[in-house]
Amino acid sequence: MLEWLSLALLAVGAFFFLAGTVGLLRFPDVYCRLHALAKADNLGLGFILLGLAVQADSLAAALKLLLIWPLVLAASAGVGFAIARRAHALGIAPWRKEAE
Amino acid sequence: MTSGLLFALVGAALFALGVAGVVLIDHLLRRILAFNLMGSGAFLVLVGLAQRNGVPDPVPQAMVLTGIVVAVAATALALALTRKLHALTGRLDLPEDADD
Amino acid sequence: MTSVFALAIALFLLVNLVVALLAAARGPTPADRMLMALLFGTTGTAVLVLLAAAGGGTPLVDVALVLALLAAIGGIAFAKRAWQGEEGGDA
Amino acid sequence: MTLAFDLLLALALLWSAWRTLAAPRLDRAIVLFIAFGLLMALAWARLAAPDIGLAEAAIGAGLTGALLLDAYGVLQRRRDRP
Repeated sequence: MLEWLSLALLAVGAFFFLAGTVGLLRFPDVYCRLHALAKADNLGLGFILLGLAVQADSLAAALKLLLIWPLVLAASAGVGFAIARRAHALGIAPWRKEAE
Repeated sequence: MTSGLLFALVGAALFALGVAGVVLIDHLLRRILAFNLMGSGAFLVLVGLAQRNGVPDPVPQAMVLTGIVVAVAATALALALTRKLHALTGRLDLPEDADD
Repeated sequence: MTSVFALAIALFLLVNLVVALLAAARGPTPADRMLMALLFGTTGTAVLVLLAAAGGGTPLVDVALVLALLAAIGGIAFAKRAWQGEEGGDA
Repeated sequence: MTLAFDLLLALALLWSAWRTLAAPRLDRAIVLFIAFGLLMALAWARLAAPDIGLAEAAIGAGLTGALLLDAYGVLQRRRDRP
């Protein structure tokens, strides 16, 4: 039972990584691509770490796996903020759908 | 073919690529990149060939660990010299020796 | 069974990473290519954790931790020091 | 499946190294070099050398990339305002 839960979580994480990559390739401007990158960072890695932690040998190993996740959250938030602010300072306008 | 042998072959190819880059490219920053690729190839050969019957040999691993740290120190020194050269002369390649 | 599945997911993520690498080599603006490098950092972390579960041993989890933290430094250095415009020149 | 993983990793290493040297623009070459350092960390993990992988992840993916990007930014700023 626990094994099936783990497999399902791993598959969901892999799906989010695929979605993040496709979004990074297809989205029109820097701000949208940052959004896609944050999805891959936070949800994809989070689900994969959760899927491996539910079948870890000991509580300490599971906690160590789950420790990676808040660190990645903090790092990704910092990088996303820095890049978006720099793009704004450089005067890159956000993408808008063309008015009909 | 074991993975050690495969990565040793890749390391040999990387070393050849790096040597070609160091010799043929004039731009100094690109030459530093080629130098780093060359070093990575040598490290891969050392560690890849040191696996006998699936048991890794610790001595080349310790040497490669030292080598990585030395490589990053050399890269930092080379970058500082490149910046100084650019500040003093405004060029990013080494002058040719005419009288030699 | 789980270790085989973990290895399969790791292989899938590596294919994902190679596709992103091919795209990063011809991205239109500097920011795109840097975001690709950041995506490599996260995907590499996931691959390392999966390899640790697939028989690589727990030390690989430490490598994944360090990679997760230090891949962000490149992004910060890019935003603060290197990014000069939409399409910077070749120095 | 392990062999497929190794082969794909080896091909990605060689391709990124070649594109690093052949890229037409310098910032592209630096980003590809950062990706190359990351792939090297994965290769060390496959070679059962996690201690080298630790050093490579810290230095190859983090420190060297930041140094190169910093030098690139300085050179570009100096070229824009001579």
